[in-house]
Amino acid sequence: MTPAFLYALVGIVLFSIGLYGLILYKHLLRKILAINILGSGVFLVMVALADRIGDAVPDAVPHAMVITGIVVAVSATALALALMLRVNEETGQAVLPEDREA
Amino acid sequence: MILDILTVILLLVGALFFLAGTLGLLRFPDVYTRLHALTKADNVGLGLIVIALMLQADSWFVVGKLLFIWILILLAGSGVAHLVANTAQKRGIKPWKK
Amino acid sequence: MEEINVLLLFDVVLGLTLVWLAWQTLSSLDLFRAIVLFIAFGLLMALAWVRLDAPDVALAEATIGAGLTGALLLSALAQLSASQKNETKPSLFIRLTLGVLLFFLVIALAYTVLSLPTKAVGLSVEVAKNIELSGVSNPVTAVLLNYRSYDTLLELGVLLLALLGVWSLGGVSTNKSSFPKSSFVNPVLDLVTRLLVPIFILFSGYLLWVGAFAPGGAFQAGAVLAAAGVLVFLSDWYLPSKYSGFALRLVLVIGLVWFVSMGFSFVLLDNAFLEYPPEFAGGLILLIEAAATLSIGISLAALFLGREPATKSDSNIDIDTGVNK
Amino acid sequence: MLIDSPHWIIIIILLPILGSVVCFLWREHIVKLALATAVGTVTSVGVLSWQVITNGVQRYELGAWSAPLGIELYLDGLSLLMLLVTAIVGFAISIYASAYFKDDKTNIFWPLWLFLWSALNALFVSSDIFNLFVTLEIIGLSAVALVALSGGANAITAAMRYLLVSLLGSMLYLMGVALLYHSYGTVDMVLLSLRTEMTPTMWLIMGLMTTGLLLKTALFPLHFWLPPAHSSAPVPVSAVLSALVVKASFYILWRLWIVVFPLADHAQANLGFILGLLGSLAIVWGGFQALRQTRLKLLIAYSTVMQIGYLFLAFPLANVMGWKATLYFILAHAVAKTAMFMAAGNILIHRGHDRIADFYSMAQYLPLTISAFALSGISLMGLPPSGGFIAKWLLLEASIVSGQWWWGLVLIVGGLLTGAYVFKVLGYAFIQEDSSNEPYPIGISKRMEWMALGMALLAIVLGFIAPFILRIMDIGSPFAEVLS
Repeated sequence: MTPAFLYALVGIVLFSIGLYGLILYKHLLRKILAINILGSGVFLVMVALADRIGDAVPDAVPHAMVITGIVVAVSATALALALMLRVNEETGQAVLPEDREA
Repeated sequence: MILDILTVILLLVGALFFLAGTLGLLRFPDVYTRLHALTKADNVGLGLIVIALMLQADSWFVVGKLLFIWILILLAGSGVAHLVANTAQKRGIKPWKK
Repeated sequence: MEEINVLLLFDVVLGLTLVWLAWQTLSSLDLFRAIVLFIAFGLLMALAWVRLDAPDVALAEATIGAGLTGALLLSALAQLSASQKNETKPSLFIRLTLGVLLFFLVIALAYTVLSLPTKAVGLSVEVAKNIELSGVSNPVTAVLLNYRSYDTLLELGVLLLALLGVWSLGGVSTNKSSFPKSSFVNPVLDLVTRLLVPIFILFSGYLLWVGAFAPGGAFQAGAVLAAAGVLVFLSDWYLPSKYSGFALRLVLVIGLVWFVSMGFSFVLLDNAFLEYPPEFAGGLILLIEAAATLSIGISLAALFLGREPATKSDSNIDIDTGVNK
Repeated sequence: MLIDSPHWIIIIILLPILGSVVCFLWREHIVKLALATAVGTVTSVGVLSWQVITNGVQRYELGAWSAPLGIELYLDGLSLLMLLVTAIVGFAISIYASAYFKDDKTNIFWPLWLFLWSALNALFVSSDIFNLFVTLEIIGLSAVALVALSGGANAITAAMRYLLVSLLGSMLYLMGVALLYHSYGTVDMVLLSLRTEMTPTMWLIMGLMTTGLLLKTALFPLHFWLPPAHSSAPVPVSAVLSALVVKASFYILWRLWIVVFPLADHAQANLGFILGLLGSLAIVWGGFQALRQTRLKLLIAYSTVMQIGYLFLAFPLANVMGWKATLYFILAHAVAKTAMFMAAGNILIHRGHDRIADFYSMAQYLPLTISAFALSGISLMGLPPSGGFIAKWLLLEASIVSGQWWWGLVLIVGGLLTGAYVFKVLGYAFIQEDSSNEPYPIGISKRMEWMALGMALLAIVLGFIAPFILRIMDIGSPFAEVLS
């Protein structure tokens, strides 16, 4: 197994861990962290597979796409955190209503 | 050849400092003593590793860059250590006594 | 051969650590601990990018993914009310079901990935073939600012939009200041800030310039600039209100507007939008990136600040904090 | 000369972006600047339509880099109709919003909305699946911020949920993009269509991208986030979300399905059947939920859940007429739903609430608004001579042609359910109550009433100009791939 495939597999596992966390954890901050981890998994798959032959020049297109993705992720995270603070302010808890404990 | 051996020795000693620092971070009883352990790793350990890498550098430019990195980390590390300790003190965390 | 094995061992350890950190980040009960672990995760991701021959991504990850996202997360946590209830775990049945489903997803994805041809199919040949025409020699910058610069243009929009969204949420907030404000600024922090901020700005300029032929570029440079901004905010320094209105907004959009106008300037000479004559491409890209860096840096710093700074025309300004009531 | 320029396709994207920036900068004149931008954008789309109708399909290589290295724009009849409906609905919403938003919210609404408009235009002409991801993110973030604009716990939590769902959907889609790129070495749709083949990998890619996009499109049972978000947003935003935003992710799914996914006949039939079934369930479930609602805006939001179902009925048929029916559904629903939300907005402002049971004498107070509601209801029900009727007629014909008449039954059930909830609202609105001359001091701008009525009339007019619209659909024969 080459490093490229190894990292792609790590990316897949991160993707799944993120998905698990996003669905199961209730606190919005954890959900936001989960989305970020899920995104990192996707980015890892994208870049790792570009490095499949170790000695050639790696393909720059996925690299550029992932940089775009990272900037999109930080923008979305900032908006999500601002929303989370407002949810906390309006409802007293940083969880969605369906996850709230009675 | 001599340079290579020197590099290896410096790297090993540097790594030892990091190991000790990490061990201290994990095992020491309170925040102040942990900070104490960490600074050893940051300052001395990193310093040794930077010197080791300088010996392998191709040009003086790279040597300068490495030195600069070390200084920056020293600056940031000591600043942050101070802030952590300062906050801990403000929150009333008492230093550990036997 | 042995060297490869040692490196592979390193890769395995790094991969496992990444997975472990991700799991710990999500499952740790203490949110502060979760965020710290997430930042560590981001820094190790940067290491993974280096191992995958993607130094540009590594820089972006370290500055934006770990650095700024971490700062945003910590600042948000500080504003959450202190008593957050612990996470109650859902029933074992639900966890198991989802676990099994995701296990199958992992298997399916792993099968997919492993069944891909070992030789990469991609555009590296095309990228290299046209690099002379692109005006830069760093292929990633060539993709970001020439071949696919349209994506980058829209991406500046994403950043601006996020800021608009954050401002719209923060503006109606209570008059709490984002940070504990005291008349006393820690002298060490003050000194460190004074020393580091000029270095950050210098380094940002370096990253911007070096991006043409080595890892670096507008986003990384912008993130470093933003880091300087974050430090400045932490040292209780506020933007004078005469600059926080129109002038600030102008700086925020200048990258986007400049990008569009540069892209359009050659349309009049019968070129396509965003098409640069090869002889000017290098210079144009640097010009575009310079404005973009400024906008990206200020936008990211403003995202950290979290609300629109008060302007002179606003009537209800808290004089002490300079923050909108 | 200027009118023949090949750059109009990029102007329809850049103009609203610049408009948004200008609105952000010069807040003192924001409404004038925004309306000027809206007029400019509609005019540009008009010029572009004229070009496409006379000269056919357009391509545009951004930066003069052709695919696979660069990003290409592609404009055929399908894209053009999406652009046109966005322009018409967008313009009406802009006019409506100029009267609706009064306070400091204007400063936030206009830059966000114009940016959203630009991203919608960009999405409908892009041929690059990674670029589509970026446009989807712009649409998602601006839509979330717009939902949160109304403030209050309901809107904020709805926006939060919407953001999480939207990000998850994007990430699933992006995983598909990554795998497609590394399998076939391009992200251009046209090139992909030549290279893709049916492998196990392809199945997984299809699964990931379809799930992600269905989540964003809110097809039953992934619709849970839609009713709270669409009902708690400010009225012009609700209209944008229901009329255009859910259609954007649907459009990508649809294009992928027609162009990129290499579906063999049996796979098409099986997968299509599942989507058709989910669509039918959406119609029945959404219809019943709409009928149960006591608040008008929630009723309309559930009606959107239902109407999204119609878009998926053509997937098991997979013939040209079915696809044309789908496109007609999109157009008719966009216009009618805009009218309906505008009507709801007028009622909300007039009464200060949207409890359906307290709508007595509404027909007296707001005759134009109630007419708008009734006319748009007719189109949603699919009664002749409305746009909705043409859509249903086409779909009925398509299902009979392909020997799957049972989808026709779903249309009838859907029509009856729609009729029930529309008449429920109208019934209350026509109750004459001796309300002791209870005054309703909050007047609404005539502009808002006329906009609602205008959109509702357009929904009806869509029933009369079917031949013209069907001719536009054929430009570049976007659905021809399915035939082979």
